[in-house]
Amino acid sequence: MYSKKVMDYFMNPRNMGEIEDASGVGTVGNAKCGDIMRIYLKVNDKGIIEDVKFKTFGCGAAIATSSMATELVIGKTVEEALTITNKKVAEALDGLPANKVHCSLLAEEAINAALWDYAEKNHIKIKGLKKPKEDVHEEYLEVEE
Amino acid sequence: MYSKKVMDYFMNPRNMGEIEDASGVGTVGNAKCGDIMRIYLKVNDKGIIEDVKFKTFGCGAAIATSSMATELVIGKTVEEALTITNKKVAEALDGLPANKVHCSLLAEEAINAALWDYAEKNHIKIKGLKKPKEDVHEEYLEVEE
Amino acid sequence: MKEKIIYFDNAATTKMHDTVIEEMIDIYKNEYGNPSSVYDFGNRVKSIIENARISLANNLGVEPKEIYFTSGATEADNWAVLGAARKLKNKGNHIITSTIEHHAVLHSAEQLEKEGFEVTYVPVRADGILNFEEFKKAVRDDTILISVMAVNNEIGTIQPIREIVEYVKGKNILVHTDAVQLIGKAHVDIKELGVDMLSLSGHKIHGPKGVGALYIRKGVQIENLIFGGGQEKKKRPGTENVAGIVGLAKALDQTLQNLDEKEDKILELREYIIDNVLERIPYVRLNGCRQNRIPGNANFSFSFIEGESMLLALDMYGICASSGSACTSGSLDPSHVLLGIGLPHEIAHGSLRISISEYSTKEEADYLLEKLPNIIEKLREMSPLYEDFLNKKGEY
Amino acid sequence: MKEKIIYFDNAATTKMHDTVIEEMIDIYKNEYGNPSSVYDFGNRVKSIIENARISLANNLGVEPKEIYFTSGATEADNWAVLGAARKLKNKGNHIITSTIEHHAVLHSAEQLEKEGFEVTYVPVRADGILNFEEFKKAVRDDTILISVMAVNNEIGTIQPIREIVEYVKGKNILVHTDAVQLIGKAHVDIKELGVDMLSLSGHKIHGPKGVGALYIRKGVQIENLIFGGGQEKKKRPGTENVAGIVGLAKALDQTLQNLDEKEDKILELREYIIDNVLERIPYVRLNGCRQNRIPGNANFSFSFIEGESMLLALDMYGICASSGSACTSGSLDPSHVLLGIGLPHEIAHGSLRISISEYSTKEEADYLLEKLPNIIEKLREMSPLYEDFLNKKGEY
Ligand SMILES: Cc1ncc(COP(=O)(O)O)c(C=O)c1O
Ligand SMILES: Cc1ncc(COP(=O)(O)O)c(C=O)c1O
Repeated sequence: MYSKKVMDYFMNPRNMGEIEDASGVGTVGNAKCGDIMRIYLKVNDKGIIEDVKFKTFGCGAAIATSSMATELVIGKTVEEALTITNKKVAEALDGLPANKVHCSLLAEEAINAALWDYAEKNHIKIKGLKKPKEDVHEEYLEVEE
Repeated sequence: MYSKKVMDYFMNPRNMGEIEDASGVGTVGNAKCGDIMRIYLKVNDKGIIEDVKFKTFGCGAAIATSSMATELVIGKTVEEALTITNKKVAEALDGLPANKVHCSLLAEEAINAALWDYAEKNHIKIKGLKKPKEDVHEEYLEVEE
Repeated sequence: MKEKIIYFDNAATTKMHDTVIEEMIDIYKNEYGNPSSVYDFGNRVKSIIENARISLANNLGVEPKEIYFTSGATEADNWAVLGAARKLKNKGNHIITSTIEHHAVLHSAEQLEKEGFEVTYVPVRADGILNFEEFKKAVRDDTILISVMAVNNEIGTIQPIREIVEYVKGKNILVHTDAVQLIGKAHVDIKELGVDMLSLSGHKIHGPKGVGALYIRKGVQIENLIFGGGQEKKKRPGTENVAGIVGLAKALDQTLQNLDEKEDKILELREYIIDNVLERIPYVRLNGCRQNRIPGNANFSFSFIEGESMLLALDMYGICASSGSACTSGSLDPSHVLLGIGLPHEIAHGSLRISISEYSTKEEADYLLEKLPNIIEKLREMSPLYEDFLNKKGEY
Repeated sequence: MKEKIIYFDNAATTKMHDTVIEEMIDIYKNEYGNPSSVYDFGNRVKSIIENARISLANNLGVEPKEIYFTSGATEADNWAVLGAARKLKNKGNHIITSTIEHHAVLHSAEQLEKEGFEVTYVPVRADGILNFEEFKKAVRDDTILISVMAVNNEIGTIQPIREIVEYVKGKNILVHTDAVQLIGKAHVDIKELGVDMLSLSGHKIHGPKGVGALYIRKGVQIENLIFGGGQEKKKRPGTENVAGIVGLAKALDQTLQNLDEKEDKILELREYIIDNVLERIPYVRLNGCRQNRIPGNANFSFSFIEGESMLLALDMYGICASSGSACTSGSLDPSHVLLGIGLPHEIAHGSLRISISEYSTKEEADYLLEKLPNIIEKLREMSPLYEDFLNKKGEY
């Protein structure tokens, strides 16, 4: 069902944990859908994401995609981080089963939500950053097959 | 499907053939239903059935029951012959499959029809003898399972 | 029990290929996991099913996702006919089929009549091929579905499916074909055939009984016949008959190996039997067009005798054959197919179907040809119809 | 692939008995004749089917002619529910079922709603047993059919079928039960149970997938789901899955051998697992009544974690288990059964079903109990819900 890479990131998740004095924290998803992701960001003075951690309640794909998402944004500028789409996350994991694509979307939204929190806290505007949806999950339920 | 006895009477039918100067001949059934039986009787002066022959177009059970019916009436009086019911024919063959019981009914009717022909030709009345139905077969089609 | 079995009833069901049995045993012994589970031991069973689907699809020229596994062709026929009509009932009310379909289609059509649909049963010509003029007349504006079999199971005649598809092109009518008797006997490219739905069965192609498939062209929506879990993309729920599915796919694959060679041999044997029967036995006719029929089928009517007695007598020599369709053998009704080609009842009753497979041999054919004439003669001697005929009272 | 498979998913499907496979191989190799044919080689296959029917019937306390073979329990459930309702639609319009039925029944009921029937879904209590007071309230004058499962497949709870039958006695309402999870786990005498219809499946009792049966009490008339030839007294047409039927009958027979002993062992193992899990792992609950459940079932909810990730982690050690029902594993929806007993979504998502069979061992249980606590701990460390809980932000 899952690629080897997904299983690797599920069994040995990178960047799992919390950041005490995070610059931004975002939590997306809900228990009803069975996936909740939380992303902690540490952004330095130059606007570079120095550290990222995640916590996830969810299936194997949810855990693997959130872990992979953290790897993809670490060391990037805030603006660069916004270009990490769900597609890139899925590709980096050698693909996801059709019914698990929503997990990568959730990962994208979690990064976005953490960045939003960072922007709010610092009263800055980041180009291309959208306000997190209340429930990012529901809307994708329909598109799967 | 068939008892050994049915198979024996099918493969080695007793009394198959015609009687040239028959006292009575009866033909029942029709091609639509797939069974036609013809019985030839030779009745002597004392009203005893001296000889019986049959010809049958039909399934294995039709052939076996008509053959058995001839055996059961041979040597009997005309009145005795009328007591040979389909049940007795079936029993003498160690039973018939449910969907073949109609064959034994046909054999009973064939004997009856031959006796009727005999009675008509000799202008006698035989107690218990009924006029052959035009099509004895159809009515039994419903009762099977 | 007979010492040897001479099996000439391959249109009813077939001997399984050894390779098919072997693959199924492996599944039964080692791959019992649930295909819908999360763990590997079940997941790999899912892959086994999907590989079977790919193999089947490749062998039929379609996409794997267009193949749905069923419990046999009866279910596939029912699903196609009932499912399509029920789905389209707001679009139209009229269905077309033929008078010589298998009961799986005919009785489904009758059920639809009870549900308020109108059905036209198009007749066939005396040679057992659909009367295409009548078919064309039957097509109406409110026709939603056409179901005509690819090859008839009793007389082996090949029906003009491609012509049907061609004729209704652009008319927005679904075309289904029961291809149970075609698949495995010719290289079928379903896309080329052009139908929207096609049924097939495992046990007719040296595979297991109790498994079949329905091809549903991508984009065609029909109602479920069976409701439940998520299997077969929710369209045919129920835990999958994994071994059966594997057996079905393998059976088709193996049957198609060297198919042309095999069918040449089968045709030769068939022609040999037909030639000899027609030559050696009087008052016999071949039912169905001799040319436009599937190689393995020969169907005769012997005047003055009834079919079951013929089969029983053949069985005494270990020869397995059939009269009319398999399902009606031993029953009272003469074959609706033989009546459909215009035979009178007494002739329809005296039919014999010899159906040949790749496992049939010349020796078996010779054995049949040795026994059959005597059997026919003996039964005719017993027949009042023959007596009447000889006495010029009956007709031939 | 793992070196060893620890199979704890017996409620989903089971390892086949060797004897069952052997009997099926014999059929595949030697008994390929068509059961509906005239000749001996087919006739004896008919007898094989009838002997299987007799064996199954004897083991269930009913008459052979009350047993109809199907392609599985999904079809049997559909046939019972759809067939009975469609047959009785002139008598009444109301159907009763429960909220925790298998999808084969639930989705059939929903189909009936589309066809104009009214369905009451009776809830269960928190312990997973039918709320009998609600059930009684649901029964109406126009109720024609009740379908309640004998044992739930996810939480193993035993439903009060005999009480249902008792309650509606004389009311002219048909009672069907999906007994897939009961048959083979207890000595069931259907006559004593008193239902009008009962479904069962082969692959849940160490038999083959793709075969099941529906018991229909003598005299009860339901509509066909599938139309076609004359098989199964015309009620379930299609060439019979002979090997499957033989396998089903043999599987039940063998499973019932020494059943009490086997079930004692299974129960002991189950209790051992439950005791240890509840003792060794915090924030866990057992779903469903502990007493009134089938011996082989244990179903836990572990707070703060999600089921699939648990199953994947177990699979790394070769342990096969399930979360929710088999069909919904890996899907987004949490089990309707666990929601039905009142669990909140996040708890329902964290469920683990361990289902035990006669082939399960103490060593396997110990292996599970060795691995499970660490897996749960590791997943909780990853869980934002657990973090919130520790920080007193979330609830438990
Ligand atoms: C033309 C045709 N259609 C359908 C069927 C039914 O197939 P199955 O036995 O797989 O249900 C058969 C054979 O019985 C057949 O010959
Ligand atoms: C309670 C219950 N009913 C019905 C079914 C469906 O059975 P089958 O897989 O034979 O269609 C199952 C198993 O999947 C079940 O557990």
